[in-house]
Amino acid sequence: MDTLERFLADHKFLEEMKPEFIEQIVGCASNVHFSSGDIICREGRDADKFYFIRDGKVALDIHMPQKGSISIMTLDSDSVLGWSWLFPPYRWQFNARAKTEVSAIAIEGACLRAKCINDHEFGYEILKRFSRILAERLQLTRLQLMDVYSANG
Amino acid sequence: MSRVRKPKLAVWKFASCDGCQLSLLDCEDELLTFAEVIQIANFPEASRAVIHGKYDISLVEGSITTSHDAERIHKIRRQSKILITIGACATSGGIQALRNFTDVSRYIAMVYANPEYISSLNKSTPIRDHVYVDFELHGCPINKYQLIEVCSALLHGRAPVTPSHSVCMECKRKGNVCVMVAHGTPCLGPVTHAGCDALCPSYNRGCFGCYGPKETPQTASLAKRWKEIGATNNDVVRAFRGFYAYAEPFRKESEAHEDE
Amino acid sequence: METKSKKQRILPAGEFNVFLRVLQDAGYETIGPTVQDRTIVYDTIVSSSDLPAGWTDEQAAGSYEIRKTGKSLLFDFNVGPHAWKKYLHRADLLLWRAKTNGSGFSIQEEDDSPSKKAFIGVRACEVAAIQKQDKIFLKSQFTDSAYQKRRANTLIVAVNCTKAGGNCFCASMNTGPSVLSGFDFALTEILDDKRHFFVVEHGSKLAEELLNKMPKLEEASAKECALVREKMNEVSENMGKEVDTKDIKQLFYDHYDDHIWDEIATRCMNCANCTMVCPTCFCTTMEDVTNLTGTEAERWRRWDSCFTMDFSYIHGGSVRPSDSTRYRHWITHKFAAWHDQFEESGCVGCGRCITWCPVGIDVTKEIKNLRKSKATV
Amino acid sequence: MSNHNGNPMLPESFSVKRIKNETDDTFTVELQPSKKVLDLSFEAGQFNMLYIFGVGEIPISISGDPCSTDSLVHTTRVVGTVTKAMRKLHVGDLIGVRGPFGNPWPVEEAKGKDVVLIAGGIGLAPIRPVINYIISNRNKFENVVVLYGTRTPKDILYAKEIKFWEKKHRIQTFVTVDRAIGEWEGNVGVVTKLVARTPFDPKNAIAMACGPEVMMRFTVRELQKRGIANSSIYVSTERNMKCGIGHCGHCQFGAEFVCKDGPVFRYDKIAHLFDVWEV
Repeated sequence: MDTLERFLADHKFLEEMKPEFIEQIVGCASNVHFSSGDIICREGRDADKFYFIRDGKVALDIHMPQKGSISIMTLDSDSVLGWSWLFPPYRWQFNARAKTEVSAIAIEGACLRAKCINDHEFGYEILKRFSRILAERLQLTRLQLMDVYSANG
Repeated sequence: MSRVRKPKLAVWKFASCDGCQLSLLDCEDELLTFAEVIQIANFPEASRAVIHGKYDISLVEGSITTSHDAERIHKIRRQSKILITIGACATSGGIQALRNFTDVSRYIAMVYANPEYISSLNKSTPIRDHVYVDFELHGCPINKYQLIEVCSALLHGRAPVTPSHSVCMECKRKGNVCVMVAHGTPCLGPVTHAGCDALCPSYNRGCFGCYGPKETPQTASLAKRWKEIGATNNDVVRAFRGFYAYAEPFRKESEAHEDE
Repeated sequence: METKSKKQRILPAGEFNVFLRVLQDAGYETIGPTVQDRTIVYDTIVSSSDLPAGWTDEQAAGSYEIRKTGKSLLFDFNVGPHAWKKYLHRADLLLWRAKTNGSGFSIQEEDDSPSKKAFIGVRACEVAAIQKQDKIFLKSQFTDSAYQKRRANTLIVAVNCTKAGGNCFCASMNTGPSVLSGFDFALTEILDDKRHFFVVEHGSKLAEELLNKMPKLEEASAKECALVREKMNEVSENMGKEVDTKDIKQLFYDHYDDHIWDEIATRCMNCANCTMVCPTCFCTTMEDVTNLTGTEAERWRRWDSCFTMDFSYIHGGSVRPSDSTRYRHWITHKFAAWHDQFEESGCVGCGRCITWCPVGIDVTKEIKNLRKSKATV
Repeated sequence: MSNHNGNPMLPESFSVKRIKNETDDTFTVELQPSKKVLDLSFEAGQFNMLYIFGVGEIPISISGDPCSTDSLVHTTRVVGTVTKAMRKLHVGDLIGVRGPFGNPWPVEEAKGKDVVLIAGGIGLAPIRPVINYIISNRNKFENVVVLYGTRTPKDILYAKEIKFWEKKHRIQTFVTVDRAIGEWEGNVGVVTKLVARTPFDPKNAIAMACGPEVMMRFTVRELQKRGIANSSIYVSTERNMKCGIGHCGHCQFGAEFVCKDGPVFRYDKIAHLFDVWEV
């Protein structure tokens, strides 16, 4: 428990979060490890967890009929993987695959949701931080959509 | 250059007066050189000899006015690597597109003794409405130097110099005095595509808009000014309803004044 | 006009031909105002009878007319549709030709030896415009050799405006009505009950030498010099237009996002007339052409305009596709950016852009509107 | 180049020494003066006007090594008629060159500092001379990082060379692609994403960015978030350059002539223009 708490407190996502909140998260957390090539989650499956990546690289990809697997984003150390646990129907939207050795902390979705409902101040803090990540990802996706390097400008 | 197979060129005619084809024949000094670098494979106005097969360049004159022609243009497109439309008819429907503003059967009844033998479409439309066009050369008729420029540019893989800015720019580079400002002569120059070397203003006439709308034409502002210097609604309608009557910006402007 | 130590002399109007002859004998083609197509335009003149004696012009936004005055004044009008740039910064210029000999090619610079030209009747605003183009083509990092050759062969005979035109605002732009520098000769035409003469000032060594070839001209009296000053003050007071130039650069920089540009775009036809007639507009494009056989190529330089779509084309499209931003670019360049580029305004207040705009868009009015509009940053 | 002593509008004759495809639509052409002995020195970030006989002339940045100038190196993409014709050239063919023109990257000023080089797409070509310069003077610079974003793994320029930057010259290089299909093991996502985790000291760093205007706008924002001063950020801009010498007016960007005041600008000098619509 002690090391989990320290890992969490060190993670960028939880920067400057009140210790009592971190303690709440620790209650839903467990250490996980993936080898390069491991599937962390699959599109369409239950999104019962999300991950704080401590170390390593994870690729998000989606399967397209003619083209095979298309990687749309990679996540590195200090990022957060997954927000499908936050919204019904709690299903993964993409595949996530470890590109390297990955160590992460897995958080049980149902567990954290329950805590958010019980303690709205905590819930707000979690949502606020996730919203920021969502906004950043949306922004990055928009840029990707612009296809700025294409020959047509 | 001489060792390479000469590109095959075909000239095709649809509803038109042949004036644009004549512009090509009019290239007297250049015609021999033209024949040196290009194999003229099909050019009814010049020769009856026809070489069949795939054409590297097709020049298409005239608009589509019959269902037969609407079919024929597809055949031509299939036989052509590059298809260039030349002139007001091919690029906008031409003067015969005046029928588009009214009921064509009225015209037919007026002109022909036995209108039942005439099979014609309701509208005269540009080639672009029917098939993919690689390049459009404007003008009524086209300017022969521009035609040579387009062919020369194609042959040598460069972009043709046929700017789409106003006639005013050619007019002022030539040193002409603005006929609209200095003489109060209504002129379409400010909204018309360059290419004629400002022919009419060079002879103190207002521009007739023979090269169609320029890029981003501001026709409403010009029409307003015309009226301030004495033009009537009818004048404005007639001016915009000329050789490029059916080109979108001109069509809209003429219609706006028809209603007034 | 400020009185300098240089002597001012009197040239009787009847002897204007003698003056022209001296210039012609010195090898100059004399070019000046002539009446053509109901306008006063610059062309070759042989004698003073080619000048628009007894003609004046009336200018308003989008309109220009000339009429007879019944007086014998030779320069009783303001600027016409042509700027002197047509002689110095040519509308169409062949830069070079190239020939191919199979695999390689050789480039031959166009042999360009312009003749000596004397510009007769250059107004204060026009002298200022020439000086502005000098700054671009001769005094920036690179020199334009075609311009340089023409400019070096040019003699400027300036004429002070003794009447202010309907679209004139040189007084606002600090470029006139008096010609203060950049001339070889500066003349002021005076016609009173008894006499018709020019007060002549010389502004260069060359001019002094040429004057010495004239029959001796009498010195202008203090009274005559005062008369000139009086005339010029009167012209200054009667400017047809006015521009408040206070903090004008910032005015434009603060209004990039103003709705005013959209409104102007409903009137502006982006026809480019204003840029063609402007005596300071200097933009050009390059055209590469070949003959049909592809053995010869040429590069032409032609006047271009920021009102065209091609002007700002980078792959993918025009940087300024909206009519509003193209107008904004032009006027902002002229009145604001020019200060950053050349430490002065790009406008000389000649009013040509107002007169020769087919729909009469008036920069001075638009600047007033801009001042009234709230800055939207 | 000696070109400047004569008429800057007159192209010098060069011949193609080597031509090499980089990716599906990019290539590098190496040129040598065909007759005279010319001084080929240039500064990183400058460009030349390249003329193909009978086709036309376009500006292309110099992508060679400023410390070894026995030839002119240009990498470009096939986007128009001139580049199309250029790609068809053979060794020995002639090409007209005017230049070099323009304001260079601040390589001298970057000495003793961390250097962050951010390139998007073909924008790596004008950045490469900086990298070459740094390689030749590696100990004069602190931590050097290259962030490079491109469309797909197939579009990576100088792919072989990039590996050496890191291995041999201590230039950390992060490549990211917008879209990855297949075997790509690297980053996926826009290049701006990499800025947040790039190792540099914002107080003692210089950033240089080159790529599409949108990419640079967002890059600058990310750099600002890291606390680097606007006066330490440099960007290379693109406009329609026709004459190269500030006379034709086409390349104006606000009051700047991109051909002579740019293409490289210190960001604080043009920051106000970056947010103006269609400037």
